[in-house]
Amino acid sequence: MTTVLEYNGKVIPTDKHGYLIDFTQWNEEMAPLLAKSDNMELTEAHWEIVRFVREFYLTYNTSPAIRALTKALKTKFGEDKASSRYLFRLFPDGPAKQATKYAGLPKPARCL
Amino acid sequence: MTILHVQRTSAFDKNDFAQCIATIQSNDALVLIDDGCYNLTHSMFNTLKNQHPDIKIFHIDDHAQARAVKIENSQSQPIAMAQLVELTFEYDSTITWQ
Amino acid sequence: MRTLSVVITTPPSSYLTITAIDYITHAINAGVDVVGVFFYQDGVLNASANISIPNDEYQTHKQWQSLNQDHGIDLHVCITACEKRGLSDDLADSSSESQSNISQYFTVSGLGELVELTAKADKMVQF
Amino acid sequence: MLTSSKKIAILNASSTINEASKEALDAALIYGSYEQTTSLFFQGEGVRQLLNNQNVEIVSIKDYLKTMAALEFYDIENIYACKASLAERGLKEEFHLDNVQVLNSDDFSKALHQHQVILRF
Repeated sequence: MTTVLEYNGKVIPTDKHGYLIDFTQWNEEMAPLLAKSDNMELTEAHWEIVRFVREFYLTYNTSPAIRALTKALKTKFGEDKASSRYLFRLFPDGPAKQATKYAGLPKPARCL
Repeated sequence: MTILHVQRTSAFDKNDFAQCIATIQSNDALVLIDDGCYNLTHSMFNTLKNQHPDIKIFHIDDHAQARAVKIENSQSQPIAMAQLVELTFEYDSTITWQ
Repeated sequence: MRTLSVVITTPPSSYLTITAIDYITHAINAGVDVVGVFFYQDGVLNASANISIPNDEYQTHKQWQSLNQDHGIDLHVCITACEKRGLSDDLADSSSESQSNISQYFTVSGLGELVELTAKADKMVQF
Repeated sequence: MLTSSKKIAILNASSTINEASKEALDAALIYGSYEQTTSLFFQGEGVRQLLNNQNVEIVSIKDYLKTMAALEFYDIENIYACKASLAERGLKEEFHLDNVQVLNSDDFSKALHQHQVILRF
């Protein structure tokens, strides 16, 4: 796993786990690059969650814990996409951990 | 339900005791521990007694002695730490005011 | 059997922590099953592996060690609260020789453990 | 999932400009995310956490007050404020949340007495 993110010939600072230091530096083109460092390819299904998590963070200044994420998703996308099984299938290392990373957000607190 | 109020700060120093008194109900109990023992000589202690004449009040004897706080046993019942453990289980919940 | 869990938010340098240890010890002596102690806020500082207290003062850290070693009490620290205060079990990249500066007698946990301890014990008391 | 019927109360007594108030919120969120029945109580200086028009970012504090609006996703619906604490401080009931229940001391206390576990930060 690399912890260096290069974008447009510039190095975007990341922490040792590969998360952006400054979430305001993120744009949508960086998401596939961040995913690539985990050997992940983003499908439209991934994108839905990544965008949703980013939006949640911008609104509430926190990334949603998995149960809050599923509850919030239910309102927007309905029951099918609001199960933790669905989310873990998309993000096997943990939806909270992975989706926040590709969305350019800080690493969620380890204890949450 | 009943609450055991564990008061750990002095009203001469902090505001916690005032909130404790505002929250306490007649079936609850108050235990003064640590600097909470100083409240035995605070005017708010009388306020509490007036509001809830029959409320159970305890203090940890060692903690009061350590601070040279002298109390009439009619004001508050001296207990040891072992009894605080027992009290914890006699009430439904505990609030620690610190 | 009566069960109890305890939340500690005071640092090792505070005399209030002595009272907490005294209370836990009396609970054990009374046959109460202390299912765990959870350290939060400045309470996590109790988990530092580098505490040294002059010999003629109360040995807070040694008392925690004894509660863990001699009485099998689980001591859980919130890792997020730890890391904010310079305590970590992940010091691989730092200049520190050891991987961790958290005492071996403490268990690295998260707030989820607080929820578990709340659910598991008859009573939860905060110090 | 944990099976516990205990009701949890987080009693907030710290002002906004105090890290204890953020850590109290973190604790509430975690209880909520484990689907424990959780209520928030604001008393004493704690009532300041509810006031609108605060901007803690001016003094470089992360605006965790915004996070309180997400409490509904954690099924935390009961948010109580002590009326006497507000009055004592000359504060109006103008909050950044719209579901705050302002209670007089006796009702505030009675609501608190419904909970088996009370943590105060």
